[in-house]
Amino acid sequence: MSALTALPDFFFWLFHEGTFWVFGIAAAAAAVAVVISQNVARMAFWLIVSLGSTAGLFFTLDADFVGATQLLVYVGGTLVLLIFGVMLTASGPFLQIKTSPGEGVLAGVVGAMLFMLILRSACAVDWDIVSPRSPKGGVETGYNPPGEGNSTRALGLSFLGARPDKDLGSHDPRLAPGYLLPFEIVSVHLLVVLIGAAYLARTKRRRPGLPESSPTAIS
Amino acid sequence: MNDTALLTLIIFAPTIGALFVALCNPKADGRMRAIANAASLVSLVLSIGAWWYKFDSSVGGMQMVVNHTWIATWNVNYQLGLDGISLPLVLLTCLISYLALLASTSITKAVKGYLILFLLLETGMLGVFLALDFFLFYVFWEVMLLPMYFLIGVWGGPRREYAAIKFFLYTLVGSVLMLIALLMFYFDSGGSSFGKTFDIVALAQIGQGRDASYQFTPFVQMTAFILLFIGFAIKVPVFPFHTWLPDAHVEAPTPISMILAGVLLKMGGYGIIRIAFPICPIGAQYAAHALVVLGVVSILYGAFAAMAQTDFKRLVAYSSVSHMGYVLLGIAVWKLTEGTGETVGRDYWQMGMNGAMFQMIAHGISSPGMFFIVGVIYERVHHRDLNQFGGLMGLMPLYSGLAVGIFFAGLGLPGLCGFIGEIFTVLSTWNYNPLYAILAASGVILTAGYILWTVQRVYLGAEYKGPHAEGITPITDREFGIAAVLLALCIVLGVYPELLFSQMRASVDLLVDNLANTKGLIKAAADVTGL
Amino acid sequence: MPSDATQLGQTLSTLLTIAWLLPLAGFAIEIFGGFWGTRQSKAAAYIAVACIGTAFLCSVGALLYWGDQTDWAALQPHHGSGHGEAGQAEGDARAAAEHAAAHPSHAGEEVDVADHAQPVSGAGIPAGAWEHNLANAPEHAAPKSFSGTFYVLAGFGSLRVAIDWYIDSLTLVMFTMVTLVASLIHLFAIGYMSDELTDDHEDHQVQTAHGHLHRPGRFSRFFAFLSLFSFSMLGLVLAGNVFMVFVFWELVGVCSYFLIGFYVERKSASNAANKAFIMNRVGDFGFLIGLMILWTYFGTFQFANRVEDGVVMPGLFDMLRDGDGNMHLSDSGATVLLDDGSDAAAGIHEAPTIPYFLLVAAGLGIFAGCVGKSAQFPLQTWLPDAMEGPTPVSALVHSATMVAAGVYLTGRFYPMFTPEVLLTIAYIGCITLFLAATIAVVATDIKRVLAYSTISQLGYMMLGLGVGGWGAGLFHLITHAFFKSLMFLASGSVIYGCHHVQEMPRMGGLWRKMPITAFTMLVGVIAIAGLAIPGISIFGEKIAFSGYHSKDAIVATAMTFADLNRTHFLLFYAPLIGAGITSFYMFRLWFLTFAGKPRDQHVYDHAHESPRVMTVPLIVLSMFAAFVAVGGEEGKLFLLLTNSEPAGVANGLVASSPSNLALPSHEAVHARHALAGTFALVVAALGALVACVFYGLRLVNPAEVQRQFASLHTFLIEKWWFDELYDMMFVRPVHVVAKWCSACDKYVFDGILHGLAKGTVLVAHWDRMFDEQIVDGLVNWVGRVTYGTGSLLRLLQTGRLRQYVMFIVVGVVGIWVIVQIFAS
Amino acid sequence: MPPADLNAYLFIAGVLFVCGVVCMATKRNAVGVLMGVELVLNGANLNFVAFARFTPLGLDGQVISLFVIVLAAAEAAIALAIALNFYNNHLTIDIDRADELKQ
Repeated sequence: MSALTALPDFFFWLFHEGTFWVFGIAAAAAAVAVVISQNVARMAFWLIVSLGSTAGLFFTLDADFVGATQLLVYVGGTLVLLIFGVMLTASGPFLQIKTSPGEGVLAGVVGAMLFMLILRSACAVDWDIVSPRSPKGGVETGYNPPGEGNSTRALGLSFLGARPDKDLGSHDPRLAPGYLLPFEIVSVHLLVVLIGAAYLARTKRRRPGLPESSPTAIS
Repeated sequence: MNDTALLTLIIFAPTIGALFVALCNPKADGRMRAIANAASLVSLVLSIGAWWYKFDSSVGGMQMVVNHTWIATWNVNYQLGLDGISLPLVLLTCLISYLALLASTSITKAVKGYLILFLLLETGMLGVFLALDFFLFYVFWEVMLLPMYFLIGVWGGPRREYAAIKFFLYTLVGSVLMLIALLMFYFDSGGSSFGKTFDIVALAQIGQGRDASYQFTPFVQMTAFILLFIGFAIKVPVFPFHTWLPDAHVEAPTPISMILAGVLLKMGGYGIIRIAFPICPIGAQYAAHALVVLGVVSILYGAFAAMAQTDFKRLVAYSSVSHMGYVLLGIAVWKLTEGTGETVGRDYWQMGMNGAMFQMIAHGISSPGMFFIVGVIYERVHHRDLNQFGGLMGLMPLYSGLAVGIFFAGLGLPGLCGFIGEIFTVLSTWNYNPLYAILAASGVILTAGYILWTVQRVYLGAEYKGPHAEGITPITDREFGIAAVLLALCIVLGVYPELLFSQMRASVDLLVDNLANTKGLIKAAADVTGL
Repeated sequence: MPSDATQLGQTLSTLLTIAWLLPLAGFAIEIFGGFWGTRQSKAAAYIAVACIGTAFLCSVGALLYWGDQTDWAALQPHHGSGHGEAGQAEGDARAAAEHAAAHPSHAGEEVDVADHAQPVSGAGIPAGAWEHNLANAPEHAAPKSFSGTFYVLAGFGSLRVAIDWYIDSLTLVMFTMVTLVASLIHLFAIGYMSDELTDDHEDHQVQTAHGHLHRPGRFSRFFAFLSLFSFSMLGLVLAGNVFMVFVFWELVGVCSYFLIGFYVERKSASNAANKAFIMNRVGDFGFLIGLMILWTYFGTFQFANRVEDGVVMPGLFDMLRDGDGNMHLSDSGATVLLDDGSDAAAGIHEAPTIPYFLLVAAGLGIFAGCVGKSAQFPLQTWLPDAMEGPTPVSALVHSATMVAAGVYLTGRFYPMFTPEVLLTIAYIGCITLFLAATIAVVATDIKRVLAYSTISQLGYMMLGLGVGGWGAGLFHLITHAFFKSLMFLASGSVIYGCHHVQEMPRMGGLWRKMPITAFTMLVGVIAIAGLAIPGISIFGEKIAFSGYHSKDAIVATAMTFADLNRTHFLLFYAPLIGAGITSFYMFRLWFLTFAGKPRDQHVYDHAHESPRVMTVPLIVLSMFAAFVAVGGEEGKLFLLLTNSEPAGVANGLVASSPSNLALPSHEAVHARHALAGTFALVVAALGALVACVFYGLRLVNPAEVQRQFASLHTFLIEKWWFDELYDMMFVRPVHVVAKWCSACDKYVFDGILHGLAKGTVLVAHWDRMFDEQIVDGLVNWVGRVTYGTGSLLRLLQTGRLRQYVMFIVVGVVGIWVIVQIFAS
Repeated sequence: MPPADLNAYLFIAGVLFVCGVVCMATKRNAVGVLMGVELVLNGANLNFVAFARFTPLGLDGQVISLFVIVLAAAEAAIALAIALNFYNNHLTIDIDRADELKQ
């Protein structure tokens, strides 16, 4: 293969690898910053950076829908919620509650050990043997057609219970499972959680006429 | 009356009596005693009847054999029978039981329980002597054990629990050994023409090689013999298994001592003659020397130990050890030539065996007499310390006369029964081994020593030295009757022993012949020293 | 004729059986006399006397009948006189000629006596010519002995033990003697025991808390025991086998026990009774060993032959010895061949044999019994103590009859004794007679002197038998029975007259108070001393009392024996010296008691002659003591006795292997007789003279002599220390061993047992501990650990969220590390 | 520079995860802890998506990550509500003070 014909591949590689490293380092560094920061507000900021970078990583992994959801729900929803929480509770001294340096060191050591453990576990596996899939381009045939950002429809179908990505081209008479029911459960769950959150978060007002506790009720 | 009913009734009449006693009001003392006496008397009368009308003394083998299936699966039969060996013992058992029951008037504590246990005990003893099935024998053997335990343990003296437990454990050890041997025989007899059997007669045939298809191997015979012998030796009791006896006797109430000395000890000797020797002749042949030695040691040891006692009852108990040594001695003087295994001097062995049987009966009469004599005085003065008696001859002349008579029977005075048994066994021993004969004969001096010394301390002398002198009253008619019957028997058997010998001679001779003709006697009782 | 013999035997046995059983019947009645009659009743005595008197009549009847039927052949020395009959006068040429004629016929074989009638089958040797071959004997001659069976005790195969009878002239003489002496003593006892005829007898010798002992009299009991004794003694004499001898041997022993211990309240009496019985048992132990040997090798106990189903079963004597009294040794000499009656030559079976040394052992064993019964050395110590019994008992049992039974048995069993045994017997007798005589010299109790004299005289008899004088020994037995019972009764009379004072130093001069007693006693003393008047003894009867004749015979035999066996010279000198001592102490006794001045006035004043019921027996006995042996060895008594002499005794024995001992023949003895008689007489006279010097004339003060030989005196007074020796050697060791045995039981066997029990309990405790500590402990531990862990873990439950996170992480890391460690 | 293969993503995810854990362990502020949780969830999400991309897990990984995102949102809402209530009751946001369950 000549250098010219290999050139687009090179750029593709450069783009792909480049974005990965940019987002990856950003996510990691921001996460470290979250840990290091003492101020809750700054922590929230660095968290946004980290989560956003992760969303970028999702994109590099051809999971554009997930990446989008990450941006929308996490960065757009959850973090806003957190910042609200920070704002509601950050009354002066609570903005910065210092932990003792010993705890920090201990946590660091333990964290390092855990990291070593994770790294060791991940590297111990030869993923090429465990998963006979080429590093790029997904599966060979039928299962997950190559192409970027094409998972939306498949996901949508899977939430409706159909799994063309699995069933098409398969000679297995049994159909692969869909995610209709989990999807519904998650939806309802979300609803309940939100209602619950609203209920919990509201200010308690005690009714004046009622006694603190009824002796008879206790016994 | 057919044999089944007769023998069964002899055995179980006391049990029936016990049932009736059980139905009585516990306060109806007299009635319960009457029932018990009657039941015991029934056995006595029936056994005498069986002897008088049915028993043929010229027949050596089993008579009046009763055989009914009991546990078919294991080939256990309700098998009873009499021969010249068991008949005298059955008669003795009935008689001594009856007399002991008569002597039980002194028992006032929990009479009902006492009588019931007593009658059950009698059933057990009679069953042992009548059973021809080893399993049945074993069952009766155990049946006898438990009432005895309670009779000693509840109605005994101050150390009754100790004595009862000692007795029980000793006997139980013996039973266990016997049980092992029993099972050995049972499973080993599978190859015989009888199949697996508990039949004592059949087992004897197998042991003696008279069964066509199978004979117990020497190993089996020797092992089983040792087990059986220890089991029975405990009962006899043979030195060194004798230490339960003094304690049991001392603590047991008088009637129970009578039973113990008169009948229970005989079961050991009977077992050796009826089971150990006939079924394991080869084992017996190997062990004969040891048995003779044990017999001699028992004689001397018992006599020496008796001499050192200060407790009247304990002395009599040790005298039993000494006297029963003659039984073992007489049984075991089986001399064989080295090499050929031929029995030497079969007549002498016959004499020894007959003498041993006679000695059992003689001791069964004199020894209960002695215990009764002790009991009579114990009831009056409540102690048994030999050094605190004296002068009874003047205070209770009739009693003392009877006592001296019975003690002299124990001493082996000619004209009284003890003499015949002792002298015949001793006479037959020289043929086996002169040394042991001399040692055994030297027992006569020791026996004379301790009996005379006792008589002197208790009956002679100027005055009574102990406590409760006010309690000394002449003996009652009942006591006189019991002692007189025993003394009369002592005299009759002493003067005319043929009366007894004629009944058992055929059976004993048959046994001796069978043993002497046993197949496979290879080793002589060779280590007879000297001559 | 056989039928005559049968009838004779049956008649004799019937008479003697009646004589034998009557006292038993008397006993059966009398024993309950105390319950049936009153204490004052003499009925028991009359019954007893009637019984024994009738027995005496029966015995005399039997003797006379026997003599009549045999034409008194036994008493005619000239009729068929064997050289064994020492009845000839000195220098009787005819006898010598007959001896020469008779001698060649000795070599007869043993004769089957089966054709003698059943049940009477004697040894079958005709009277008067008994040493001759039976085949040559006149057919109608009565057999020498008769035997039969009363009943069988037991039989085992070919073995048989029975109650037999055996009658020969010895039996008859013994029967007559025993019943006569017993009758007289029974009579005497009526008087002597009369103080028992009360409800309240006071025994002065027994002190109780309330003064002297008071008890009911025991008159009838005494006579009951006397009767029982008579029965036993007669049974012993009548016995037809050695087993039966043993039976009655023991029975007389127990009667002796009861009679010695008659005063049961006296400690000394019961001790003496025990001692007598136990010492006798020691002898009987030997007897038993002898029995065992005989039983094992001979297979029979019978003296005489027995015919069963036409087959002769030889008795002991015929098995061992042939008709001439010879044993047949095997070639090596180590075993003796026995004749069991079957034809061994036919090869059916081998004749039985017995090792020679066992025959010796058997003889020694049987003799051991005799030693015990006859109070010979070393078992002599019981007899003096036996004097604790009433004096009639001492007279009857402990001098005249029972103690003589040992001698009787030795005589009866004579054929079974080998020369070695006889030598032993002789030496035992020799030692005994000397030992007892020395003690008698210093004894002061009148009865004890007599007791020691009895022992000494028994020693003489044994010696006589042992040196081969069968007739001499038994002769002395009979004469001694009379004069010794006489002396005992006389001493009893003295004791009775002096109110139970027995110590001679308190007596003296009593002859004035009790002349009959003194006179009769003097007869006895002269008899036992063996005094005679030598001058008038040349032709016919000597002027001598019975003791002279019998002792003379013994000394003569001993002298001849010592001549034949030079090494055993002591067997002659000892009896010779003993005769002097005997004479000395007997006269000492008489002088101390009856002569001189009264030494205790109180005793003397109250002394009185005994009633007639006691003096009459004394007079009768003194007659017998004086004249029973008239004629000496030509006299009727001796001839009667020697009629039963075992074959071969008369010939003596030439020294040969294995024993190398010679026994004197009657002829040799006869040759020495005059010399020996002179010696004995001189010595006895010397003894009497010395006694007279010391005690009669009081020329020498015996107390000074006593002081001079103080240590010797003490030694004799203490009876040679035998009691102490035995106490130390036997009694105490036995008690020590007894204690050991008892302790062994208590500590060793029970110790082991208790150890086992404790071990079991210990194991049980361990088990319990295991259960409680280990099993329960484990459960509890788990619980506790769980709880403890919980408590510990509760400390982790800090409630701090951040720490929980740390724990999770550390936990994950920890698990991973562990997994890695174990996975690798 | 090594190629961006699965291990690279796992490495990043590991960093996020560990940072989240350390964050939870060190922050006394309840909201800070909540942020640590979010980081942890995020690291896990990244793993899922990476596996979806590089292994036969396929679309399932993405679906799970979607669920995680949604649940994380719900969780955050609840957690904030709790934090606020805690704050209301204790007038502090220091979770070290929230130890009533200890006994």
